[in-house]
Amino acid sequence: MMNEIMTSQPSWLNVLKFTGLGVALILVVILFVTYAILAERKVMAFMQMRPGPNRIGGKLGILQTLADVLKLLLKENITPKSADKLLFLVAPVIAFAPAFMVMAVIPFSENVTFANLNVGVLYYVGISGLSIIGIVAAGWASNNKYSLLGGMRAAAQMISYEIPLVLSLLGVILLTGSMNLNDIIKAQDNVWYIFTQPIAFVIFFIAAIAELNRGPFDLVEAESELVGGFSTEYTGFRWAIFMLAEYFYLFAMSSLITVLFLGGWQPVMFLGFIPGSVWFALKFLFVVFLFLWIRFTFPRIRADQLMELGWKVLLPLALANVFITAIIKEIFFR
Amino acid sequence: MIHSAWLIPVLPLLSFLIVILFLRNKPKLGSLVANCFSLITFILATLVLVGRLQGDSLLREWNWLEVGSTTITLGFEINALNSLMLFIVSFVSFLVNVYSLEYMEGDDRKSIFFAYLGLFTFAMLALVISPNLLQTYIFWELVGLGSFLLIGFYFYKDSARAAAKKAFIMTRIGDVGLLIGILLLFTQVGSFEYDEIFAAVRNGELIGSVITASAILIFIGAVGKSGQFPLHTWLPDAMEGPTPVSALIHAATMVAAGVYLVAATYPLFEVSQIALTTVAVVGCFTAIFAASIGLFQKDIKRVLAYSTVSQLGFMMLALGTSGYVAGVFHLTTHAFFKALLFLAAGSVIHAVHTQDIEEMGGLNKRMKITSLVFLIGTLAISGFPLFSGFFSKEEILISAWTSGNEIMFFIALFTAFLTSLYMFRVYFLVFTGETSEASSHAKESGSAILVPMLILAVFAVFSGFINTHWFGTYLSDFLLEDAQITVKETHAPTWILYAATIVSLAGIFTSYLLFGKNKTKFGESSFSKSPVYSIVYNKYYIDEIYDAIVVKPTRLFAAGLKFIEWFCVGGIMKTISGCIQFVGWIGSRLQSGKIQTYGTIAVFIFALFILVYGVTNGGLLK
Amino acid sequence: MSSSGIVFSIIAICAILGGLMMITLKKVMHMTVAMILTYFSIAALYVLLTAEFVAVAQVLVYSGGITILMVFGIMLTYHKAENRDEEKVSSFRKLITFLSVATLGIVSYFLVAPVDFVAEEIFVGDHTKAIGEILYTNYIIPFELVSILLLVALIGAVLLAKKDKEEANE
Amino acid sequence: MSSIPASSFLLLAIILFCIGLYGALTKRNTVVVLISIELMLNAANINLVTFSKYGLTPNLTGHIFSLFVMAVAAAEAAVALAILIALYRNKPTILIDEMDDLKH
Repeated sequence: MMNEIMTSQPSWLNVLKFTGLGVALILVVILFVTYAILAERKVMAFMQMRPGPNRIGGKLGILQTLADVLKLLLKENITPKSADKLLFLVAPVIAFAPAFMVMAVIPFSENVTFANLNVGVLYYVGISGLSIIGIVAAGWASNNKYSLLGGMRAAAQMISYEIPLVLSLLGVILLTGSMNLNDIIKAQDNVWYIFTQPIAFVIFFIAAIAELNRGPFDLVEAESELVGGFSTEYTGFRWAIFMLAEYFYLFAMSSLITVLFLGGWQPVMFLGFIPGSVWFALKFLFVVFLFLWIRFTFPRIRADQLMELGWKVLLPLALANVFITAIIKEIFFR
Repeated sequence: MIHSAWLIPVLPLLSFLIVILFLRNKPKLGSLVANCFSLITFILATLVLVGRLQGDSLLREWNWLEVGSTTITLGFEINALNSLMLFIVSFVSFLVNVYSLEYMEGDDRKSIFFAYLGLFTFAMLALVISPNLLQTYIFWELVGLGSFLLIGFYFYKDSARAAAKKAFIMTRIGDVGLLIGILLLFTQVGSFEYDEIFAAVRNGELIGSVITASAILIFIGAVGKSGQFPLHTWLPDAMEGPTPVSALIHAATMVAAGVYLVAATYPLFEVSQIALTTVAVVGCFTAIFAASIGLFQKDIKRVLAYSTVSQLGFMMLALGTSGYVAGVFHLTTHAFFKALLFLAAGSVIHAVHTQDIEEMGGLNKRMKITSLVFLIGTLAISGFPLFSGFFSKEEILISAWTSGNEIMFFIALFTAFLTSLYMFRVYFLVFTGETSEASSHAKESGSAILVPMLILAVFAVFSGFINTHWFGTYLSDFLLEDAQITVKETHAPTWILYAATIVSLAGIFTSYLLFGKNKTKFGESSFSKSPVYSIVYNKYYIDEIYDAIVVKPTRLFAAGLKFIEWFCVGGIMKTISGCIQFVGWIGSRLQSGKIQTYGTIAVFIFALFILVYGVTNGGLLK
Repeated sequence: MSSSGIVFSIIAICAILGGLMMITLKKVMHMTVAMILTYFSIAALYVLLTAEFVAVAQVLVYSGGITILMVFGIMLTYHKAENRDEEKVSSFRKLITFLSVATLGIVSYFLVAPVDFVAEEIFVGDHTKAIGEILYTNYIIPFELVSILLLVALIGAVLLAKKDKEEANE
Repeated sequence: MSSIPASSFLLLAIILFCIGLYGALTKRNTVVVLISIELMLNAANINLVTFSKYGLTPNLTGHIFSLFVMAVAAAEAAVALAILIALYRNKPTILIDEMDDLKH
């Protein structure tokens, strides 16, 4: 689709067409976010043997999130007096924009890929790294020590875990011989990479949790330590945008894991008659459930443990995985 | 013994080094050590004199420097004049050392004083035995240094400092003449050796004018050191030093050095009649001139100082009128009685704590021995018959007469009258009459002061008999043994002897009338208001004249030069350095250590370059 | 003008805007954030030049890595009085610098303006693969050297920024 | 895509380079100076990449070079900041014109 924009003549029709496509995608993702939040609360409730939200929209609380969003929209936007006003305003945008940008490279089905980039994987990693700046800027602009600490922790954590994340990806890329996500999916015709690259999957999954700042790695907004982390001073819709970015990333990361390790839209064995997008959705939902499951199962870890895990366990493991994969490829897939 | 004569100057040097290095803060030990060395020196000098009396002269030399074909030597020489001088110097020096034991008692820097005495003695002794002019000059300057240190011993007194500087500078003027003379001789003869120079003179290798010039130049050096007329002003001022120093300087060493130098280079003078006449005229004028000043001075030491100048004039007169023996003879006798007088005066000052003779009086009751020895000294210097001064002065008068210059003879005769007049003035004012207030608490000095004076008194009385027409001319024979001069046999008329005696007695008598009987005190008499008195009392305003014609113009000239240097040379320099400083200032401003400044400059200049390139031949607008 | 021309214009304006904001803004943090815009625009420019790998590397290194590093630097050396880029720099020097830089720019413009090379499709297919192949064949030694350089820089930076033992004990 | 002339890219590079140069010479905060220097490097990179597409012999070398430049820039930034922090500990200033202790 990207190439189409570049090569076509500029016209209002094209502008409308591509804008419409973008809006459609964002609507889908927002729908997901809405129900992901509900799902999170429901799953948490089930795991904790309680009903969860059940008042609005029937027993299932279907309209709960909508009500929450409405509440956030109506709330006053407070800007702290000593805050750096410009940055305070811009920070949520900086944090949010990359979260949507990364969606562009994800192939949701055989046909639906917004940008079929040769360096798709790297694009995802690079762009997602940008939102750290938004978080740090938010922490800085709030002029609040908890916010600042939260921002610094976020930056440190994300930089630390980006390295094992990318290194674990290398195994997959090595086996595929391409960084194009479509190529990677096609390479999983027979066997998913979760089977050929189990170590990479485990590392990637753990690093992904850390990148998403979800439990048990949610030190960035650890309420008991930092009140609310970088978003302490944010209220109303600005705060909502941070939440939105977080869930966007959950969406994107789940999609990426689906693509990288679970074969993306590839059907399971003989069930090829079911459309690829459905397969993608199923696998994707499973991954999301995994994230929720882990969040409610494990306790939060300490900051030093976090760093040690990242640098002393995941990084060497990922490196070893790259070596082993390279050797295996050299021997068996020559 | 005569072969180890070089030890004589070395011993005082050792004394100086030991005392100044190790015994600085031990006055007792230091002074004792210095005295021991002094005694040994004296004994050695006596032995050398005895050895010389029994044997021959000795000249020992070692090569020091070889410059091209010229060899400069170091060594020592013992001849009649040298050995006599060695004896006199070491003898007086020893007595002064002993005397100072008591005189300097209680001074914080007693050790240093003795060390300086050692240095001074060393320089003088070494000067005396030098066989060549260069060595002489070296020690000549060392003598100057020694005198500078001793005169300025009480350096905390402004006047002492000034006197020390004055002595140093005035003698330096003479020394320049001496140096030029030595160099002149060296260029002509090619050697510093006395013997070679004299040989050259004898053989007629030198033209007359060179001899005259070098002789007069050497004489200028002697004028400076011996305080002859134009350069005499430092000598009375040098009285600022401790009294024993005055005795040493004025009797035996420093001032004698000038006379000694002329005597040592006498063959040179002898050839040139002009030089001889110069010496005689200067000496004669100095004698009468200083005597007239001495007549009116109030300070006992100053009177003695002017008498020294006057007596030195006598010696020069003698030398200038071919009275070689007479000059050296008077130098010898003078050394004894003048040392005696100074020591006695020191004893008096020690007792009454003033130097003004008009405040003293009647001391002969309180200080019998001092009074006696002072009288002996006064008689000796006045030429009282049978005292040492009588014989030596008579010799001088004879030589003045025989040289055929009657004016000088009569001036000398009158000076002899003046000498006895003012010397007895001192004696009468200080020792006779009623006891003045200042003298009332005076006490006789201790034995360390008295013994040297008594010894000197003996010499003052009897030293004249070594050269008399009655008993024998021992000194004359001894000196002429190896003095390379021609002796003119002359017959002096006998009336000179009577004239001298009469003049001396007349002086004493006049003095008695004026001062012994009437106690005339110039400072209180109506005479003090007359211009004559004030002119003479103020030493003919010589110092003031010097100040006016030398010091002030020099200062003015220097101020002019300073002005030129400051505004012209300095201005140019300031301008140049200012320009450079300005450039440097800009440079240092650019070197601020700030990288951005450097970057800005670099970019700015690069932009200039690229702009010029682009606009000119880069074809920017093509 | 083609659509790519419009895209280029937008990107160029964004890049220059980011740079100008970097120069004119007062707070260091704002400048840093403004630079992200420029870095990102440049990455987009690389995409326009069909250099996707370089573009992604640009985002990864500059927007992600170096900017975060700078933000850390600002935070660690945070000093209230120095948060602002004070006006102590003399306006004379600013003027001189501006004139010099402008001269350089203008002259360079005249040098660059006549350049009219034609774009060629230099490589059909996967750029990334080709870059990798060239890196590991022609440029293997520089590549290894760069890896050593990065290692040295890493260790050096850690050593430099680390507190001395005595210092830490105090 | 070929409709964009090469000079446009080069001009953009010039403008960015000039902005970076101006910033490097007039900004007092060391961090900003570093950022400006990075901007200058970026401008150079634009040229490299441009000439690997346009030019007499276009090839991938430009890409490779720009990648090396990035690596070096990253190393430079890391070391520079480490130096800055070490300096800041000794002398609490990050103004570049106060870091002139080597002046004399």
